[in-house]
Amino acid sequence: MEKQWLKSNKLTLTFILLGAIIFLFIIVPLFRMIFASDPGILRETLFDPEVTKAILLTLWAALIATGIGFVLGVPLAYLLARYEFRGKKIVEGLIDVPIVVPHTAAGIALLFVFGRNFFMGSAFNSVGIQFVDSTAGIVVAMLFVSIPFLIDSAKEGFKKVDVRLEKVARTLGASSWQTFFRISFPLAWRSILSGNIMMWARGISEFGAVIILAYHPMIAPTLIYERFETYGLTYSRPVAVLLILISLIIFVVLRTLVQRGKQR
Amino acid sequence: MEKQWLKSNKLTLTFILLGAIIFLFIIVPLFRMIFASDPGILRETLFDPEVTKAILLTLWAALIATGIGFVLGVPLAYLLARYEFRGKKIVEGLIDVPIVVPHTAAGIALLFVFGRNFFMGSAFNSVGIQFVDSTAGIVVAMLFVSIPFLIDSAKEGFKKVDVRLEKVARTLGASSWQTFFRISFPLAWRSILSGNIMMWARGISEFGAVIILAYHPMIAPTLIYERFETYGLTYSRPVAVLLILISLIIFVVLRTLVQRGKQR
Amino acid sequence: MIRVRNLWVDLGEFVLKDANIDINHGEYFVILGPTGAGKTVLLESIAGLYPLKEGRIWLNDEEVTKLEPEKRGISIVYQDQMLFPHLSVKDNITFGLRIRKMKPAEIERTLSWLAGLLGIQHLLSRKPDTLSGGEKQKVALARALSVKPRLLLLDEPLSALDPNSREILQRELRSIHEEYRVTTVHVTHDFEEAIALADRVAVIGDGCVQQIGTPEQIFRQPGSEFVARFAMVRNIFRGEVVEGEDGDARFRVDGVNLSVVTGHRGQYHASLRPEDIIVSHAPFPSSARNSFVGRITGIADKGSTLLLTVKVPPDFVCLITRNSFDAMALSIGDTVYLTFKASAVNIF
Amino acid sequence: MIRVRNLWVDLGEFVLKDANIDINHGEYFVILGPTGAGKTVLLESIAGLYPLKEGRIWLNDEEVTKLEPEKRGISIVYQDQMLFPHLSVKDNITFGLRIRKMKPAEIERTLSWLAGLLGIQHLLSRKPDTLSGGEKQKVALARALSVKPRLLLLDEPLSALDPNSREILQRELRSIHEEYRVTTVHVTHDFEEAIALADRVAVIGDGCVQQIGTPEQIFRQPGSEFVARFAMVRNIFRGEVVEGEDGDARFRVDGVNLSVVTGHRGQYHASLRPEDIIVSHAPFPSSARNSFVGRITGIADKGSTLLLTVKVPPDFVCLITRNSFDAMALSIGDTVYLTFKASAVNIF
Repeated sequence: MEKQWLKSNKLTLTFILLGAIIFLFIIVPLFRMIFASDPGILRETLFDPEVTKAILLTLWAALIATGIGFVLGVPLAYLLARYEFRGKKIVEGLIDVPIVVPHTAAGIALLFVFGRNFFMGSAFNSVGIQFVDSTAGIVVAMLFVSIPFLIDSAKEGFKKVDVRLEKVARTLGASSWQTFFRISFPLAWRSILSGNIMMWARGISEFGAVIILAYHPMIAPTLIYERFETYGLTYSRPVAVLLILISLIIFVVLRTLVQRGKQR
Repeated sequence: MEKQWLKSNKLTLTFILLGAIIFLFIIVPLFRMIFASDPGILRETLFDPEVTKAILLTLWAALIATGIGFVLGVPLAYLLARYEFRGKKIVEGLIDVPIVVPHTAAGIALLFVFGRNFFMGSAFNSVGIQFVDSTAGIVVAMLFVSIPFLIDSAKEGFKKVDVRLEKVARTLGASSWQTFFRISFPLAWRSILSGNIMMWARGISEFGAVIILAYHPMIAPTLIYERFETYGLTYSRPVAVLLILISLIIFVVLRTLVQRGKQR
Repeated sequence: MIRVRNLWVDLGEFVLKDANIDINHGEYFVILGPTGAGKTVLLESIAGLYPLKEGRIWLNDEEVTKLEPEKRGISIVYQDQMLFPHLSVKDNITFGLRIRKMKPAEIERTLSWLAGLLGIQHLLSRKPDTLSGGEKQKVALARALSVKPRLLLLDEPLSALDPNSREILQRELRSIHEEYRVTTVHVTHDFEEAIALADRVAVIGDGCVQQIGTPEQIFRQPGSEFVARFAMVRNIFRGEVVEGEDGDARFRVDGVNLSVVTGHRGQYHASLRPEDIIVSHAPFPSSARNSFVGRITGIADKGSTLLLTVKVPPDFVCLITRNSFDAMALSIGDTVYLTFKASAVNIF
Repeated sequence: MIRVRNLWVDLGEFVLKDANIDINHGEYFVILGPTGAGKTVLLESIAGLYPLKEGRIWLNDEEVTKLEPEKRGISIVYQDQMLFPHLSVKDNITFGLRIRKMKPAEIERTLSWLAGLLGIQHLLSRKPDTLSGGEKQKVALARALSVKPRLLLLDEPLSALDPNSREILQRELRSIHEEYRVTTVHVTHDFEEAIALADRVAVIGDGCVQQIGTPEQIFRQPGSEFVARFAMVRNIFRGEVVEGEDGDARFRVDGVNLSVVTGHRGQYHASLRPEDIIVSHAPFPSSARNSFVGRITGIADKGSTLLLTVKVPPDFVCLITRNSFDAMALSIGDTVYLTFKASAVNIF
């Protein structure tokens, strides 16, 4: 309430106008495409086995990436929220790098490390996991581009948990593990969940890094690209609409639910 | 300093181990590829006119997108930081949607709206601007996928400026415009600048949305993809390394400078 | 002169209802209320920084209810100063003058006057985050005075300071006001601060104005239980005023009759300040009409003074100095005599 | 018994140096210091929640310097309570018991004992964010006591409360301590709070322990200017102790000789509490050895009491009650006599 102090003066009106332009620029393409779609064709597309397979693969691969990110990213987020050390800013900067590394270049870098003939690729290959043109490759690409969102969100969540709550728990007899699982984690849970949702959605969105590692099996963004290249806009549109709807549902709906819960 | 209270117990060690895995997963591919590069080939690649042209186009298009984002996004960020209104959470959610919309699907949506035969595309076409296979198309695609980063960062910046500083300025005789330009904007400047850097870097990284709208003129991520498809990993690598270096410099170096300045 | 009429301010969580306040030209007016009573919002409403739900405000006979804040000529100083962190002390103080595009020479003159007045000449080139709390508050005050406001609003200006700076700045506020007579509205939750500074005090609480009066009136004649509690009147009784045999009023509580001076009869409250009760080992002859014997049931040490709880049957809280306490060698269980004047009892 | 030896705590911005403190079993020990003097860090260091730079800590003859906090048996209560927001009041209080895997029946017994002791039975199923400040602090106290700590640390437990709740909880703290004698270390910046609660007080400031003693000693015989200022001794003089003609000591300041009781000679400070000075219109015969005449130059109204500044030549600040002030009809410029005992002057 405190925030609503400005009267609707010229500044506010100008800003509303400018802000509306960029807001419309974001939502009009998405909603116009969704609402211009023929529901019949959409339904048909949904039952196209190639489409179904691609979408399920996308959701599944992104979910695995999110799971791996959760197990490895949450501990890192906790450390970054609680400790100060030399070079922390640099570590934090590097963690955000995947957001801004050009996607195809990221794909090349991952291929270079995880490809059959290289380094870790050959190590994994010896235990039967290979990354080129496989689901594992898709997961790795998705994990790489989407992990910063989970780490950043979980870190903010842990930062909001007063360290003195943990201190009190310790004095009451809780070990550092008990303190983490009974106090820190439950209290940061909503931020961690938001981060997971964001990470999952971001994984689904990836294209550039994935096609370098694995054009096949085909994920939905690749399928859209292939249909666009082969048949043109009209045939790629229904798949795009479906995928946008799925992203919107995962992102806006789940996130809104999480935030609504936050306000009790 | 306050944060360093935990002793190095088992929890911390376990978390450091888990965190290190994901951290290495992020940085090893990037640095290994950079350090494995032959500097001679890199230099040669840098003077390849096709590469130079693509990189400059990428930087330039992302810069224009950032400029447009700055003019339109900062006012929106200010409004979101200062006002409460019904559905604000939904607006904020929608602004973040471009981060998670699958890139190729975003490209299809933008093509649908900005293509010659559609809606806004034809309007712009009548004044001589067209988006398909043009720099304008690249800018639009980059703007779409990168604007949320600027808005979110600027919003956080404005939120940190105590609204009472603006109130004091008003009582001292400053109009709402003077207050914005003399108080709010300068005080949020570092966050806005970080947002701009992030937006620029994210623009440079885009591939999926751009190739749908404009395969040509070719931006660097597209060039990497084309060389990969045509000649394989070895020939695409030097371009990828160059682009990663540029992203790293823009992102890590500029961001570190901004943050160092913040600590006076 | 400031007139505030029928002010309703909606704070989301609660509403400040129907506030009416008149402040005289040149007056030092203190608004006293507990934390969270909407005092800041009241000030911001007067300054045009907070949307009114209802009500009208006049400043020197001009209605300013709908005027933009920058056109009201009302300055505000916040508890946490709100100095512009990116500007030097000098630029903070001259902000309002530069906005007005005043001539540099004139700006310099005003600046050196203010710096001299508040003794902050040596701070002018510093950045706000290098100043102590007291220094910051002086700069904020200088900045507020720089534009020669018609009304100066002070929002808990002393609360965030340590006791030493607080005393110094309190004296400073008083002497600046005596010299320049800027109409001032000072908001605080500190009763002593109000007493020390105010020409008049308004007590607000529970979302409304409880009482307006001189510090003396608030102190001696609280008009409600809320005000009495706030003024640390520790003896508040609920009882009945009846006619005594001599025709004078008696206040009856717990079977004890206090002589009081009032025209009221019926159910009322009585308040009695702890320092108005004289404690002695034996009854002594005096003009004071009330004298009771009781037993000490509690002693609370306040440093220079102590509070005794004496059970008569109603519990009386009495303040005595440490010297008297030591001299009388009092301890719990002792029997003592309480003596106080009929006029010391306030009926409301 | 707690022994703290040579404690150095590094706070980044400053260092608490070489602190030595002994606290007796069952004692209520108050650490008094200005905000930001490192009081919280000192407590957290004792509880093992903050890394020591140097120093050793013993608890009942067991050295705990390197012990994990969960194994020390030390509870802490913070100013802002730090109740676990996701747990009910009941689950907050029983957290430590459930961690210990205590039997449900025993947990219930402890819970109902604590709820009864603090009068919070009606709050048990509520969530912390629905409680008032005073209620929260009681719950935090119950949670800290639930594990039967060997040492209870209270970090400004009353500072965030409104005056009413503060008085109530202060009484509660005192009575719980009297009943159960849990060794308690209570940190505060409030001098009155320290006096009211402490068995002994340690004053810390400028990064070191300034003085340790009973409240009476801190109050009457401050050992440094820092402590004297903190105890609101308003008369602090720097001067010379010389031999008088009668062989007794005199303290010479601004050409005035005060009779004092001390074996010291040379440059010293003298402190004199404002309430120890008797103000009168005329000199009067008494055993007090110091009597001076001066002019009133300042009057500060504190409500029940007033502070007079009297220029002798050195300025004396004297405390008088409002009753005396009214009776004597004093005003600025009046000539008054000041009388005080030689033993009231503290030399350090």
